[in-house]
Amino acid sequence: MGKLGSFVDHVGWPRVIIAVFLLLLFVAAPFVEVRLDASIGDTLVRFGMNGVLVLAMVPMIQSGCGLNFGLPLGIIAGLLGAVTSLELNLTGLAGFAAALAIAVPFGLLFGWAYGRLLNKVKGGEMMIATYVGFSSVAFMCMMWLLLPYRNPTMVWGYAGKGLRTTISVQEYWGGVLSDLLGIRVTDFLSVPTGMLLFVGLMCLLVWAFFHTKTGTAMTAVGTNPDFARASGIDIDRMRTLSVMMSTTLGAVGIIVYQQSFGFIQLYMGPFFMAFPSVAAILIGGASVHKATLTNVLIGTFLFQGILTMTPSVINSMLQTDMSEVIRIIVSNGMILYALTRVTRVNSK
Amino acid sequence: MTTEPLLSMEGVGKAFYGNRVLRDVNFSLAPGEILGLVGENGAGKSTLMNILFGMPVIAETGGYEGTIRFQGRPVSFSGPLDALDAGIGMVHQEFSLIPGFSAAENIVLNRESLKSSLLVEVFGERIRPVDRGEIFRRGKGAIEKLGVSIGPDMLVSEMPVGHKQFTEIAREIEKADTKLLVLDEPTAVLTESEAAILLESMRRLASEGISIIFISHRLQEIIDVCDRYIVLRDGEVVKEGEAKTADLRDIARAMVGRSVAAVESSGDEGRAFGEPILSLDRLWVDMPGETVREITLDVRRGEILGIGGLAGQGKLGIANGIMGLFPAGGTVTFEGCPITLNDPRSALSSGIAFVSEDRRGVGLLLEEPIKLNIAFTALQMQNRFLKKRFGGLLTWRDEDALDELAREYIESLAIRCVSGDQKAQELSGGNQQKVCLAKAFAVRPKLLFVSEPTRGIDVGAKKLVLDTIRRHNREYGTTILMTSSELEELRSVCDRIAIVQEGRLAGILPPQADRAEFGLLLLGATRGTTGEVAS
Amino acid sequence: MKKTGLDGTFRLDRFLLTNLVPLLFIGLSAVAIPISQFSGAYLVQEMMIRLARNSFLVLSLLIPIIAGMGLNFGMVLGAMAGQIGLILITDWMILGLPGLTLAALIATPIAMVLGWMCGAILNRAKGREMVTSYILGFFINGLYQLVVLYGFGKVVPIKSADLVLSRGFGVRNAVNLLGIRNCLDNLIPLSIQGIRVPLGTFLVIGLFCLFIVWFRRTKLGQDMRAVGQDMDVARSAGIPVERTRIVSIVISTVLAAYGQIIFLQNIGTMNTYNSHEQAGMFAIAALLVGGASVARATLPNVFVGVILFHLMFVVSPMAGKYLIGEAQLGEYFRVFVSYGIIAVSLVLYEWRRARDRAYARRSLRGGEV
Amino acid sequence: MTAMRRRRVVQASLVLLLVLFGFWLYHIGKGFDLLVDNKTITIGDATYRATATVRVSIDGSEPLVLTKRGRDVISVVGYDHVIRVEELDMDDEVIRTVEKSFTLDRHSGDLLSLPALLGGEENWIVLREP
Repeated sequence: MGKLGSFVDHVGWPRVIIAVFLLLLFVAAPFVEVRLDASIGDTLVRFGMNGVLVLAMVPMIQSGCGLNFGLPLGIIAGLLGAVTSLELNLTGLAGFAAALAIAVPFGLLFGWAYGRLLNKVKGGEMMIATYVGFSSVAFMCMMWLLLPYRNPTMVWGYAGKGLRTTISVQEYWGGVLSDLLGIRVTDFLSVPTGMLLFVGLMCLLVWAFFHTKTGTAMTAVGTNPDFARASGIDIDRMRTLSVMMSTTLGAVGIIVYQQSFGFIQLYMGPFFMAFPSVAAILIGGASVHKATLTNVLIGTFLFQGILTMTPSVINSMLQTDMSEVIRIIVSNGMILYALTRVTRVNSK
Repeated sequence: MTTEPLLSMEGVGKAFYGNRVLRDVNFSLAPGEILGLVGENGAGKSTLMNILFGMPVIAETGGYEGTIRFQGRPVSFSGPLDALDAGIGMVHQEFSLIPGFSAAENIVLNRESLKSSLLVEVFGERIRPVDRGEIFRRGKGAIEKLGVSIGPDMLVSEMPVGHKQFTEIAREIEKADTKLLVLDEPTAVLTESEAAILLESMRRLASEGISIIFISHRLQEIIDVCDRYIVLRDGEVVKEGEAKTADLRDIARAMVGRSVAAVESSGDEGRAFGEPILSLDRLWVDMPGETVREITLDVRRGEILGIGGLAGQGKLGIANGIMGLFPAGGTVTFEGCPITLNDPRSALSSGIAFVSEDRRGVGLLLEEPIKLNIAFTALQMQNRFLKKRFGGLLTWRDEDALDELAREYIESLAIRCVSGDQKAQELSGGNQQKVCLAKAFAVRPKLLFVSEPTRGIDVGAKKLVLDTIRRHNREYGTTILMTSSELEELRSVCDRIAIVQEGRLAGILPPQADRAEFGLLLLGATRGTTGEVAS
Repeated sequence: MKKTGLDGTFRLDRFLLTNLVPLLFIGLSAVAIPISQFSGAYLVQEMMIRLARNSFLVLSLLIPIIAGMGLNFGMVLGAMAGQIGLILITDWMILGLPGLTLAALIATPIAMVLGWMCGAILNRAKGREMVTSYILGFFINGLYQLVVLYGFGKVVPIKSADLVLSRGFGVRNAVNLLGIRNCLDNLIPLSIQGIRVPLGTFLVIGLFCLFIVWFRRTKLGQDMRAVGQDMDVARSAGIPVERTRIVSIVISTVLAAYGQIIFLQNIGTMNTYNSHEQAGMFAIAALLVGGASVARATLPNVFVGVILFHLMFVVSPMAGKYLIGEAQLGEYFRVFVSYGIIAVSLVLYEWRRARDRAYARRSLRGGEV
Repeated sequence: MTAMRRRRVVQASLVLLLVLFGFWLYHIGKGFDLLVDNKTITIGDATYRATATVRVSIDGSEPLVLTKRGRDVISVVGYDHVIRVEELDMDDEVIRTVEKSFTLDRHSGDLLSLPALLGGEENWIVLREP
């Protein structure tokens, strides 16, 4: 009992409950005639789609900037890349690569400005990040109307200008990663190998970064800024760098997401996208000031697993679609838990 | 006037986890009497006050011995609010004032005069409106009682420091039945003229029958204002007497002296040192609580220079300022080159290392492994323990080199741990301190600042740490500036000891100097004659 | 934060800095109003309506600011409580002022419980109250949906077929509040030169302003100010800090519930699953536009803010249409402004706080430097 | 402690008062949508024929004219009401006027059968079949 208790204490109640809940869902699935292979397939796909977006949380958390509620900023950079790639009529992997190539500089630029801002407001990052994210999304809503994109598949037919709310990428680079080296296991389960490999590659890059000199310094800034300063590290520079990384990863993440999803969602689309990612990494065991790649992988799997399984299993059981409500309660409950826990550690 | 004492302590003692900090303290205080309480930091003054006020920390650690009588009855308060109710007030060193409130509002804080209201029956006492006129009147009365002129509606945030101090005291005496007032170093933040007004106020209050316990490091003030004094050292009353007949030198000696045998000498008297390696010229450092006002000092190559002084006098600010951790000014020259202040890289890259007094706050990455802690500064500042990859595109942490380094220091400093991969927070205080030292040694510094190296670690570890410092000095010729509150520790390790008082250099003494000399410097009793003492 | 410097002279730069946001809005409106081609009478009427509609919600934010807990993003909890009251009275068909009052009566205990919970949670997240209360709003929104979408009609009996979804439980997305529509606004009919004045609502708002003025002078208000400025000092003086903070949130939540009820009686229909979310954001944005900061807000801030914010809100779509030929652009612009203003205010607040801290530190250095 | 106790009593009675106030609000604010119906109806074993056009108003509201087989809705607030029915001839002249006060409750129906009322039926307020 004591061992179990300390294990639960170590992992945290919410995570244990969520993991057990997910397990139960998988166990229950066959009984309510939900195909297990389809569920696993869906979970894998969604894991791949969201993996990089969740990964985008890591640098900022590690450098002590808190949870990146400003992820929409990175997503906007990604959208710019995606839309521009479409405008250039690039297809296949080339189109995807072009989208990345265009998105990354935007991500770096936005991240730099955003990082500079966050350095001025140390201690209040999270709330400001949220609203910077929101207002940048609203600002881009105007820009999507005004920017001179002309590709007829993207703009409103009647006006000939102004981007549509959703743009299909199927004709261009939809599924280029997901279908790459795809393995078909059953009729309902195929592994999106390419996408998973890409997520793996991104994780590897982040892992490698945190083993370099700069990465070590960044971790130190997050763990103990006073220590870092005493060791001659420019804290503001490290923080800005981490924000640039997070923002750029967000940009890459949304493009991966879009190629699997098949659509680009503009306007208010990116609005609430930060919350699932924040929730996922917290479910994975990260705290407001410490996150590892394991947190990313476990968290994305658990969270996306629940999102996939609740609609199918719960709906079959209760004949009611409660998945949306469960999503809201689980994700926000998780964030709330993390926010109230961290201060207890700090205030000792 | 009755002859019955207002407060008496009989055989009061206290031990924290077997560590005795207070032993058999006896004294009594008559109504209207002012008692001066003198002692070094850690002599037991604050523990004594904590016992008097029934602070929770005392009860949590097993209570205390002896009896406290207040107005003839044995008392045991269950917290400061309880003590306040009985008529004992305390003015702390840190101000406890609401900045946006007026003086009057602060004076009556949480004891406001209230108007009656029918809503009380529904929403409780706190719904009653505050009677501003009455508050103003009460605040004014309390301020007048002190004999100072502060507008009762002046905002605290706009007050000079002295006014804040008076507002605090006014708050304590405004309480209807305050009979005993404890003032903890009230004059430390005051200018001389303000301090004089405060002493005058204290006499006024005493003449009205309020007893005062006055804690101060300024001995002259104690002699000026008190009726009697007691000196605490190592938890015991070592001296007490009438203030009028007291001698500064005697008190200083009593305060600093040790009952244990003579200091273990460093054994290297008459060591010869080279030219100055570090020169401070009118250095000031804005470190909260440890302000350095103006220090000019030369450190010679190869020596261990001790920096002593009472807490809050600024000794810790010197190292922190030079290392760029707090805003500083003045000139610092190291090996003939000026150090850029306010930039940690400047000092670090010149070959100066620092072991911070704030081990857990500044010294360590608690959640990271020991090996990373040790190597961190060397890695960041000197690009050591790195591997180049992809033709220099990536600078990779060399884990093998880190392991090797950790093994080396774990062995040489006898750090008790499982391996270099263990997290720093899992170590004991003494071993954490060794990791901090290892981190500093790893950069192979020419000059090393060590602040409070033995704070919070047990006796056995203390000796190990001090030996390590001394050995490093002898073996590598590293110049060391060691800052410590424990004078005996400095006397056992250092070649010279500089005493800092009120942010200024009070004097430099050899470790063998008479303890009264140290005492006088610590207490600032010889200000103005520093040149003579230092020579 | 006075308009005068310490030396007593008027400092223009300081005045501009502290009133940056309202001035910006006045400038914006001055440009946009002529472009939008709205008549003066129309705008006055609109502002009248919107003052009545929104002021109470904005006012509910004041008390937590006094207690130093920042902008109470958790006020959506109160809005939800108010909506539950409104759903119930609509189902019971309680009309007019009695219905409105009953809705408030039902909402009160719900809001008190939610507020208490919110306060207790915020006490565990000191220093990050805003982001916590913000997330808490989302979290409770999940619970609210659980109750309203699944509980109502199953656990709580709902008879009215107009309210319940066709599947037999859960409240419809839009609830018609015809029964209580404008019942407070039109309680005392008054029209000045063709402009209808919702006098009843203004009276309630006026009463509430008096309440705030009075409340600040009570012992509880005094304690809240103390807690808001320095929690540790307040605690050492024996003020029950945690309790005081909880009470401030409870009051705010209850008032937000009333505010939401007043808001919806003016609108006349309720968007069951969205009305409350917008309530929080618009109220906070309006308060900030009025020149309030995270740490300081006054009654004039509220009214100036409501007028300026909603002036921009009304004007911008039309201005967008005439300027660029896209009404949609104006729509997005006002969304951008709403969020942007909150972002800017938060940044200014944190930035000023950092600067003040540095300044306070410098002043410690004493006269030698 | 008596002050505390008195306070508890005051608080409890205030809560009680508020609850009662709630019930009272419910009572005075309860609205009904009443169907006024001028159709032939059978209640028990009596049948009441709709014979003429009627003008009907409740609590002095704007009168409503219902022809034979006509039906309309009148919204009322509260439980106690007075209905005034005027039977009209071909020339819209009032033949006779019936005024009757009635009390609704939660279980009473909302269908007011005017022929039944004019015919003197006791239970002229009918609970509709669901």
